Amino acid sequence: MTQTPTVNDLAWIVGGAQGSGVDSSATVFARAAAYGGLHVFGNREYYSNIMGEHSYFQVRLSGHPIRSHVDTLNLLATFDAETVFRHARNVTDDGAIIYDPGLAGTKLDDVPTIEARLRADLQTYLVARGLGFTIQDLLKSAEDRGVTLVPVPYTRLLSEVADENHIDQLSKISRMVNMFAVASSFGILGYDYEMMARALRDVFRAKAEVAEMNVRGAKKAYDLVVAKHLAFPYHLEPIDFRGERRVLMTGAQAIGLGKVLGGMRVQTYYPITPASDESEYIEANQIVDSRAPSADPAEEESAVAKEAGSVLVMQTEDEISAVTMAIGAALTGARAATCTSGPGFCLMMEGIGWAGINEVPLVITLYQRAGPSTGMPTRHEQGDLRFALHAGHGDSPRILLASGDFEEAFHDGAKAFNYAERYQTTVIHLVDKAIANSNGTMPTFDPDQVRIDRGEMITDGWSGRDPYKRFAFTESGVSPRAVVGHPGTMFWNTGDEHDEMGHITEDPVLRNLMMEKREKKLELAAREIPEGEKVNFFGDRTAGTVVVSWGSTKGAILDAMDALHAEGIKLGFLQIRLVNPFPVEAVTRALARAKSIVNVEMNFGAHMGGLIRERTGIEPTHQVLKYNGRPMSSTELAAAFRAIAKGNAPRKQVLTYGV
Amino acid sequence: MTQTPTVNDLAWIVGGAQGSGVDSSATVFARAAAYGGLHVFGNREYYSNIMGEHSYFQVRLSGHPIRSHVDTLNLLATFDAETVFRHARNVTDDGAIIYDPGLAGTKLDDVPTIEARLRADLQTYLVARGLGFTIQDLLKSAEDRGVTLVPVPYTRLLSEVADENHIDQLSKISRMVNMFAVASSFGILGYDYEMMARALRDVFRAKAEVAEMNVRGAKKAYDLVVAKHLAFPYHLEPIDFRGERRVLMTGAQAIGLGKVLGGMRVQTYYPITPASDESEYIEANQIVDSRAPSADPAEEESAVAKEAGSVLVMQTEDEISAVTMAIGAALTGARAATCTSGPGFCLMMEGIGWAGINEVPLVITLYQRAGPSTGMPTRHEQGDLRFALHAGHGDSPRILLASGDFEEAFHDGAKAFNYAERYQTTVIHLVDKAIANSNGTMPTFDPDQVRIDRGEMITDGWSGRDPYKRFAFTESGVSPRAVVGHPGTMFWNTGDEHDEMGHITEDPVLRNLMMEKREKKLELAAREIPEGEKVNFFGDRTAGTVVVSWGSTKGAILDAMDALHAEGIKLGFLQIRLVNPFPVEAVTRALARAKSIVNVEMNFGAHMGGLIRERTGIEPTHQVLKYNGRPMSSTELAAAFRAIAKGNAPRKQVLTYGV
Amino acid sequence: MASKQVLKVADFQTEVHNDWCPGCGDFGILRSIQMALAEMQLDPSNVAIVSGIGCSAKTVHYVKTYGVHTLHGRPLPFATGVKLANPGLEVVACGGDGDGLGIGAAHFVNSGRRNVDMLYIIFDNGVYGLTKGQASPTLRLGVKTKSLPAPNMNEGVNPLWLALAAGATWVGRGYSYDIKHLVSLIRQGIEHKGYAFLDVLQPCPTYNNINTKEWFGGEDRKEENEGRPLPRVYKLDAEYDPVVHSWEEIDAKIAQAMTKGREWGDKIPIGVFYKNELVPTYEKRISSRVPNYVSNPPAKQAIADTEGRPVADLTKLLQSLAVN
Amino acid sequence: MASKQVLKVADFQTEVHNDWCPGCGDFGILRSIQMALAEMQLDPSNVAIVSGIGCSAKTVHYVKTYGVHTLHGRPLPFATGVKLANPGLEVVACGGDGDGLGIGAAHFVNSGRRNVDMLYIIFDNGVYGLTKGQASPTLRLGVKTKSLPAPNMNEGVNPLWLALAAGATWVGRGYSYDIKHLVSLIRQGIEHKGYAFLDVLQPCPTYNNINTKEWFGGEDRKEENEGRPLPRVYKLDAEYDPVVHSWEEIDAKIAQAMTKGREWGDKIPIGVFYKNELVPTYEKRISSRVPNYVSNPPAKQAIADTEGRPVADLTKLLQSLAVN
Ligand SMILES: Cc1ncc(C[n+]2csc(CCOP(=O)(O)OP(=O)(O)O)c2C)c(N)n1
Ligand SMILES: Cc1ncc(C[n+]2csc(CCOP(=O)(O)OP(=O)(O)O)c2C)c(N)n1
Ligand code: SF4
Ligand code: SF4
Ligand SMILES: [Mg+2]
Ligand SMILES: [Mg+2]
Repeated sequence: MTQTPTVNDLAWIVGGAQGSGVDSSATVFARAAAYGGLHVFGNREYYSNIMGEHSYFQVRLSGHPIRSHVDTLNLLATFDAETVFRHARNVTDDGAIIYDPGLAGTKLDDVPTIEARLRADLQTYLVARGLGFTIQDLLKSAEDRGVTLVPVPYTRLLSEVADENHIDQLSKISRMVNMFAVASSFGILGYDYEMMARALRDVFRAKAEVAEMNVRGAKKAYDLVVAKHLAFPYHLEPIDFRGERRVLMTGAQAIGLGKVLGGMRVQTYYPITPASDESEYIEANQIVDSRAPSADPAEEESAVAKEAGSVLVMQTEDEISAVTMAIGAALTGARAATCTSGPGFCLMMEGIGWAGINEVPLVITLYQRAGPSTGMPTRHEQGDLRFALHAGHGDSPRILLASGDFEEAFHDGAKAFNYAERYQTTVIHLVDKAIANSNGTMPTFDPDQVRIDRGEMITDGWSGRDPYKRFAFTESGVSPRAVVGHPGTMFWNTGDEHDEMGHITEDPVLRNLMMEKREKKLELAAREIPEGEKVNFFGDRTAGTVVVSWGSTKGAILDAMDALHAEGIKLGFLQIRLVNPFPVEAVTRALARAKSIVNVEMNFGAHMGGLIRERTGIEPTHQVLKYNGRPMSSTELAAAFRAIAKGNAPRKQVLTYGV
Repeated sequence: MTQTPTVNDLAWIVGGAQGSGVDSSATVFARAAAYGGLHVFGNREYYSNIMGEHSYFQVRLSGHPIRSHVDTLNLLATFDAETVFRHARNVTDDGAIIYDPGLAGTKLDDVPTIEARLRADLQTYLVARGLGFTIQDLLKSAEDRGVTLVPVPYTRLLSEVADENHIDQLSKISRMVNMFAVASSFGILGYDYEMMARALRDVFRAKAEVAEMNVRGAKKAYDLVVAKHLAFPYHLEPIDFRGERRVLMTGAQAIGLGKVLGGMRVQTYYPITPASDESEYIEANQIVDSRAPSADPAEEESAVAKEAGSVLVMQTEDEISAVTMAIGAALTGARAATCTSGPGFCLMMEGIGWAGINEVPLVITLYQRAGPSTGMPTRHEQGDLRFALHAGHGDSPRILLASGDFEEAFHDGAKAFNYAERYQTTVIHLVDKAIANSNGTMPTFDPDQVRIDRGEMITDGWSGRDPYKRFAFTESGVSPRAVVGHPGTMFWNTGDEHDEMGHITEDPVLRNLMMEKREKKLELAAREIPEGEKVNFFGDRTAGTVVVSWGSTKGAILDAMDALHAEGIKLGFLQIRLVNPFPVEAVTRALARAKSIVNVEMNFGAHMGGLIRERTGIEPTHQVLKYNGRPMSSTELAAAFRAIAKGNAPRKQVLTYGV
Repeated sequence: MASKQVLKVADFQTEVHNDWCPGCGDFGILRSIQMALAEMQLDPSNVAIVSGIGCSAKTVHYVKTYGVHTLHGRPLPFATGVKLANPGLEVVACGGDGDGLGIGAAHFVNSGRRNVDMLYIIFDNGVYGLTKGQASPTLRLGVKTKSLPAPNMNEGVNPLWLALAAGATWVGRGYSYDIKHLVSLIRQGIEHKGYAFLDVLQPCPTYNNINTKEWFGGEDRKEENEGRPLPRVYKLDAEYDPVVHSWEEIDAKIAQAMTKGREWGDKIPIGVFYKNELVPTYEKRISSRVPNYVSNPPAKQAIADTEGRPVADLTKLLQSLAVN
Repeated sequence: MASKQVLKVADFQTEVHNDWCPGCGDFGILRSIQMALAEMQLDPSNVAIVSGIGCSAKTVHYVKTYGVHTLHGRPLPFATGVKLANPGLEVVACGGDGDGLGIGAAHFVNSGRRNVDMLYIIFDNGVYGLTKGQASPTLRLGVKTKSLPAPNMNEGVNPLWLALAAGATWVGRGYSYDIKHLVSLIRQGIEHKGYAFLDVLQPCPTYNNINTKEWFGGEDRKEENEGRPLPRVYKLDAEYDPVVHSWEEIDAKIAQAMTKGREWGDKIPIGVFYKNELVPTYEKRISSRVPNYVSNPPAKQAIADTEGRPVADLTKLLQSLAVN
């Protein structure tokens, strides 16, 4: 079978039991590829479990930037039986499966972590092909389709390593099978082993010895596979990218970096998946280097940069404490945030209302995950838009930002504080599990693009004759803000309606003025925020079909559009970034002329679709929704858009791909 | 000055410091009038304070049913200075003011509880009339307009009472001034004192001696005023209403009665204004009389009615506990509810999500009050519609009911449990401060109109061969429900996504089926619930102008419509009672042909207006909103509607009347 | 379960795949619960286990009784609702130390005040297991488990103390590797008339490498003990009488329990620290207002006749509001 | 306040109309706070009082310092946020007994674990004042105040015990009608290095007719005392040494405080029950991770230069993520 080789375009999956090192193997794989100039996008899936349930990482590599995962894979790297059972059917016919031949006899029923529904499904599949229920049977069905089988004798290799390193028990180094799987992958892909060695040394930075043992050990698997001389159609080739400084990171890291750069100095949190990754990353790096304030490093340093800064990261007793502690900190002038997911956000309602009525600059980074209730804690969803928009009883202002990719997430992380301080209000930064746990390569962030705007802030004492009024009525609705502890600007806060000093009032006239004052700030934000920060438009402005979406679906939509473009299907794509105040004009303009409006969301209720109709009167003609906990792939989206373009799509398409 | 007498149409206000007995005087006044067959509507206003701040009660009396308060009053009954300062200007020119002549010299500045804004406002008023700043001055300005001044020497009367009853200190009976004010009112209105005596005996049921002393004491004030032979144009005359059994009660009582009749046997709560009144009323009557199950009392009693029932009323440590404890109770088959206001509701988000995913019949009675945050805890608003609709992260089903008046509140109180059990879901019953704290006369409720529907419930053991599946997939989405403790129907609950048994799953296919199952129940509800329970339509079906609203604005709207009808202005009024599932068709039908659609709401954000547009695409042409914490009066609404009818109203009118 | 057949431990086991880490202390607690229920021959349909969120909270899915896996920190109010609506049920609440003493501490304190007749078990592992090993409220100041980037910043609370201060009327501590003893404690806790609190020392081998099975077992103290492990955990002996026999004794017995409960380090007592059945249960207190509460509790009341007409008779109430 | 002028009590008073009931015990506490601040000559701009919700929580509006009137049950986390972001401030948290021990009990417990250097005062009146007299968590079982329809169903908690169990390093109790003593307690609480908890017995004449000023003052015990009132409240004397002088003493001092703290009825002690400055404050603990935390705390850090460019330098972090 001769095939045209596919260079630098690969979907790879590594899987295994939770706690067995799947993550680090994917990181080594991704980094090694990235060192070679390849663009990387990784999507991580795992159960709400500490050890034993199945987790996997899809890593896509490409010669040009990619932003999403796909439904099929070309190379499946496994070292346990479950991974074979779960993923083998999705390997492309021209793909390959790396596996442990020792597991060939493992039966479906030997794997207790496979759900009854999936078990039945696999049985049906195997029965239809006249096969039994073992790994061997499933691999045979793959081989029949043309899939290359790559047995790697993990145990033998482990023994060799153990012998060479004088290790008495194989179990002590059993995690090395991960690296065998990665090395085998690179072997089959014809990729330079040196890149992997470098990645190993980087990932095991803290333990040089372990790194070296892995470098030597994995090489065995690499060599073994290379020696097979497989005619595998997928190849990886290094690309020269010296012109660009590039990083590989997760979304959670990108947001954390944005927040710290943006001046956040207090972050409170209560552990919750997938939000705590961010806090833990920040805590691990809580000492903040300070630069000379001048751009020219040769210039003398000013006092400002003399001292290192720091972020106080507080693990609290619950999310009520997290949000109220952050508000307390914000009252003193520190840029403060908290970071959570749905269940924790549920406990922040009163805090949000209090911050709203007291005009406190509070930032909440909300990592959406599959609800309702505990739902699927480690799975993806964008199901909290409406809840965040209407969070808390009564009417209080808030700004909602939604980031579509790592870079936006980084910049929004910083920008959220500018909005919060300029408009003295709560900013909810909507991100999600997919963005948090995915990783990818990107040009390194340019800190110089970030500016800090603290709004109207009193920093040099109070010389006014009248006493300072924290909630003074002004044209814009914004009152000059002093902070707790500032000399002479004493003020009061209360969750009750209050007068300009901050004391309780129930006066009906003052009440109206205060309600209107608070809301005016949002009107100001709507006027001031540039359209480019409210929405993005991609693709064809004149296209009859316009896709509209928000948040992390962006990558898959763009990749799908690229794919369809090649087929001659042209689409426009309106990405809504500022969810509140809602960009009525920009959205109306972008959608008014479209014949088909395709609302794409990772939730059941089509939240944004409803909001668009509520605010503009425009009703999307098509819904493309997904709510099974797995992010949308570009494959699925391309199919859905294609159907719409061809005119044979129902009004509502529910995407269901998921492993 | 000869005036045409106004018979049985009066707006009366009694005011005084919190804790000084304003409530009981209003109750005596209202009951006494009601005994005479007059229709009553009372609106209560008070500060978030225990003693000293101003509170007042407007009581309207009429020969035909009335449902709202008005902006002016005809008779002001005062016994302190503040009440005069606050209300004198609103007395109609043909009205009267009862006051303590001993307070005539009291200056505005002597009353510390009057807000700076109001003080300034009063000063301007008085200065413009060339007057000083005392009670005397303000009374003079009233007298100049034609208002009758009725000085009642409270202290002298008190002394007489003290003497006659051998009481050593006036302070021991100082509260009797309340009854002087009421008696004086009846004196001036020419109403039979016997009615008042009866009301006094009723209100002080528990203390016969106090009652009699009050009966005798108040008579003095009555006689004193009668002896003045004032030519007052307002008169009250008893009406024969023997044909109808009538009650006088507050909304909180009506709801409590509805819930108990509807079978509620557990109510949890944490104290909060204005919700706790209901719980306290139920607790005070927690033993539930049981009737013979047959309608014919002569028939033999069945076992069912042998034993008295009871409601377990639990004061919890917070609202998280309140909602979760109610859910726990509901799991065992008891009809269970909790009852709260905004801040407490904020703490129920996770509970709502959990009940949603576990399909627990949970009822929450949400007494809205002015937000955001602590806001104005004792003031009115309908500001939680959107929050309740989207409460909790992710998408979970819920039913939202909104009651427009006492009778609906009673029936909805019972019906909420039917919906909750039939659709196995959370029902949020939206009521508010205005409905809770207002009182009125109404035909007594007919318990026979209430039916209990427990939905599909397994009550007689499990004989199925397969194990019982709590979340079995069915056509309708409803799974037959067993309760914790039922023999042989063991099941599991979890906030996680689950399989049919209730065990955790992350399977993408099951997940979708479960999401769809839960939502199907709402679709079922939308189909099954009769249109008459979804919306009401009042007035002219062909009117060009249709008012749309929900909740307690109903009374004022209907009263305003009556007033405008007399002027030849005809309106239609669509009252939305089922907020979710939203009655798309009924609303569309009612609004589609209207030229003007007037959205009336007691909130800042026009919640229902937005929802209508989101769900039907129809945008209200006019907004009539109010958010100063005081319910809408029929006076204001009539003015707003009149302006719209005349074509000279802005798109948005904000009502601002408030004392 | 009308039949009188003898129930075995297996009758309290579900088929659900257990996904705790190998060696997790939770297994011992689960097993002990199942054994205690079997030993007591409780009708599985009449038992409800109510848990919070965490590794520990998954317990309910492995026990074949009614199982209610609730929200993080909320097992107590859920369980209270179940029990008070149907006081005929045996109710056991359980969850993690983070669940019960961090986010759920307000319910912990206020459940003591109520004294509802049920047992609450905390799986005390010093960490937030399911969120990957952050410090829990029982981890002591300065301790650095392998899951922490730096030593713990907060002081630990003593669950026994807190339970005593809150008013729990039965306070015990068990160890997840002493199953026989633990079964007995669970049984006693269930049988106690009132609110029983049981703290169970539960090693989490994955994240807590300080308070391990080996540490509790004193594997590191062989030198002191002629080469044999010198367990830190020891049982309260017969001399320790936890029972409050009269009202006068309360102060002394609480003080005794507090002092005993403070022991830690080389000597960690397990057993029953305090037991007081003089305090009326919440069920009793309700009965003083509603005499037939226990015989006709909320969950058991008929609320409608066969035609769906409400059974409640509002006549008297409406009468009191009538104006004619 | 750069000037060195002497501050008087009046300098800590606002013009806001006070709307507590006549005779409310809150007045004494308010006054004592103002007097303590004046006595200590604290710069009003450098003080923040943080309260929850309730009658008591209105206090902040009457004191002329920064005043933060927060949410029901949440003064502690708000105050912690204020203090830790700017450790140079003097922070006093306050609120009702319902606020702190009911809805807020989880923060009560976990604040003990942190030992942040601030004072928390509970206005302990046995009722939920502002919602009209329901039983609060300190009201004892079976007590029927005039505001209750029936005797209290829940047992009361002892705030001192709970504070000790939670880890508070300074625990005191005052009485709102002994202002001089209360001023001294407040001052000591503020000066204590660590988390100080002060329970103040506060009569609520409107709703609590049991624990009244007269009752605390022993007006009903004249017979026992030759016709003169025999106060129930008495001060701990010099013999009672609450201070933990060495680590070894901790157990004994806590036990002593617990025992003393249980006295109630005819003898109700007020004063300092426990004081331990050996436990490092949270600020110290942070400093062990962030050496310049106190000198350059979050609220004081410059985050941007004059052109608005961030001061933070991410170079090293980005370097560690770089792939070239
Ligand atoms: C409101 C809320 N916040 C956070 C979480 C995330 N969460 C899940 S388990 C857990 C900690 C569990 O620790 P613990 O209670 O000690 O139980 P363990 O896993 O150790 O048994 C947390 C914080 C949640 N589920 N809900
Ligand atoms: C979440 C929430 N629930 C309920 C309330 C209503 N509420 C206001 S004050 C109060 C009780 C106050 O009692 P306490 O804390 O003892 O203070 P006190 O009035 O006695 O000083 C309650 C329950 C609220 N504000 N917020
Ligand atoms: S993380 Fe710890 S507590 Fe959780 S299952 Fe694993 S060993 Fe047990
Ligand atoms: S209700 Fe009680 S606590 Fe509140 S102000 Fe009045 S007396 Fe004070
Ligand atoms: Mg734990
Ligand atoms: Mg109180």
